[in-house]
Amino acid sequence: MYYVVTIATLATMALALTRALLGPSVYDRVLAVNMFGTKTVLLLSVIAFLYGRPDFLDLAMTYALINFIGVLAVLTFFRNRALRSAANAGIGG
Amino acid sequence: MIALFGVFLLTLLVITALAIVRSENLFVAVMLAGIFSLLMAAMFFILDAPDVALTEAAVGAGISTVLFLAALALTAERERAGSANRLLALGVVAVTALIVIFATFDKPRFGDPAAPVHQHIAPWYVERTPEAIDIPNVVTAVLGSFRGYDTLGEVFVVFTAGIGVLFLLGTRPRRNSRPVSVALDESDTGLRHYLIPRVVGRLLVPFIVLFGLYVQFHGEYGPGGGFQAGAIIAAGMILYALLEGEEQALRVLPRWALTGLVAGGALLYGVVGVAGMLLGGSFLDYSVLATDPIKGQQIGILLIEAGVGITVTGVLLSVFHAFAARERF
Amino acid sequence: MAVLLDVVSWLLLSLGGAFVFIGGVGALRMPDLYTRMHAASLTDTMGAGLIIAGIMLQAGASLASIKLAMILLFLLLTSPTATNALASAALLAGMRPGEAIPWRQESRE
Amino acid sequence: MALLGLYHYWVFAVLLMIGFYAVIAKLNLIKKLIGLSLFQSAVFLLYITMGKVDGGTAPIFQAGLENQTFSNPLPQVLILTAIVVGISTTALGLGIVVRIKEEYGSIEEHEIQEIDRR
Repeated sequence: MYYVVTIATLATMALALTRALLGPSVYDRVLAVNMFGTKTVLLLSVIAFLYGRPDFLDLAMTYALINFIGVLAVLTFFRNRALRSAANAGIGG
Repeated sequence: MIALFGVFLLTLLVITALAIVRSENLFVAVMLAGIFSLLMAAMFFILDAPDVALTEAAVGAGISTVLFLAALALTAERERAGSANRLLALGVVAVTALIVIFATFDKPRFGDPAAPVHQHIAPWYVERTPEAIDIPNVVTAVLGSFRGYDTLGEVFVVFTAGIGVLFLLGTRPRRNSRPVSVALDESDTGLRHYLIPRVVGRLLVPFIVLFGLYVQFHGEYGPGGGFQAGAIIAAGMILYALLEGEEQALRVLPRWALTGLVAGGALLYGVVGVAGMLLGGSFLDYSVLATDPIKGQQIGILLIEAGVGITVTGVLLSVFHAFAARERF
Repeated sequence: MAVLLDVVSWLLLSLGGAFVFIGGVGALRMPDLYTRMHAASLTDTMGAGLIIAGIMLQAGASLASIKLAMILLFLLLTSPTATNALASAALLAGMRPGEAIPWRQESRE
Repeated sequence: MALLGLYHYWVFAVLLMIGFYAVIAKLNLIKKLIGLSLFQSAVFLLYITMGKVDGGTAPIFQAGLENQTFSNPLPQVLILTAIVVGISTTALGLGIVVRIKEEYGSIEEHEIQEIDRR
């Protein structure tokens, strides 16, 4: 039964990757990356049990904790860009 | 069955890599590189290397995206059209690819226990670890003790790279090179106006640092160790800096403290090595650190792992602050 | 009792797998960014919750179960937050919800 | 099974070549760095693939695994450190690119060469 979950997760990863490749906007791609991250958490926890080594759950934990730093970095990036272009417009006008 | 999952992941890896090289938008390339890192970690895990997967997770999930985005903010987001001699490049790549693929036919079968890699010194490490060091994680034993000299070298490479970034970006840029400055008042730094990310993020920071310490000191019993822990703790502090603004993060952990961490960790590693010499052993021989040689080995590994963790945390945080400070000038 | 536990856990796992897949299809097929976000968040809440609950039933009362509970807790905290942050970033850049949906465009004309 | 083993090596070769292509054919310096890290990842994958043993498990002892074969720990040690070294050196590379942008106003190789020729 773990196999069914693994296959479902892998299929979803492929779908998320397709979304990341298609875009169209950069935000769709960020969404796909974030979704891919949570699917990796699920995949790693299921495979840890499939291997019979549940002490390797630390890996899934790492992703669960720090995966969203990437999204916050993206938010900061866009925010700073918006601020910069506003400052540019201010100088130009 | 698991091998088939591996094949599927490998195929996704190739598709992602092709997309990374093809996309002209560098921001998209960085996002896809994040997916590439996730796939890589899953692949390492399937290939029985949880320690490596944990390292890839700790580095790839946050820090590498943050650094690349910081560099993009300072340079350009799009690749300019136009390329070098594309046909020539494709030709060179095709010829090299043929040579490499031809070489793969001579490689031992995948997973073959009789392959030359598994004959030389690796079985000795697995056999000797219980009697000489007596910790469950063979990877940590090899990293810290059997090949401690190697790891010392790696730590100094990380140290040197950190110093290099500080030298490159530590100076003030010339005024005219960046006419536009992001002028912010104190209350508007970081993501302070984004209430939900701020509340949840602040809640998570102590958990991330605590988990980093767990990975650091649990490294002898499960996947983990100084390299992974350093990256995780640095990621936690970077999260804090993103949320509260970099000045606030520097107030918590000032620059001189970061420099101290960078140098202190490497120094701790070296001192443990010299201590072995002073106590009558050879350089990086931990057996003499305690009356019981096994105990001495364990103390030595604990200390040098701490040194590794301190240096990695310091270097990654210094690099992040160097890039972030550049953006504000 | 053990059989009952197994049945319940397999049921949770397959339901979770189904939710994850449905969310994945939604994230691919939905017409604009915000609806896709909605579909993607389904995989993180329902999908992840059911799958992790299913594994926890298999693991029983052990350290692994506690770790799984922590993983679920952190996922439930971070994933909606990440979606929120992303939606803020998209709104900041001027993307309006519903613009890409075909019938909306027709009715506007 | 033989084909399966070769597939792992071929994926290594293809990833290596994709990274190589990005390094030699792309003019954008950041793209070159991304290509270099792809190249690096391919090498990591090769090492870890070679360390895998059929029927083996991760080289971490655990109660109940007394007669188990273990995968090779040595490649894992080498790659573990190489990943962290890799991100530090990539950061150094990015630092150099940022400085180039400040001095030349561009991160495209042909434009930089043109400025140098003047």
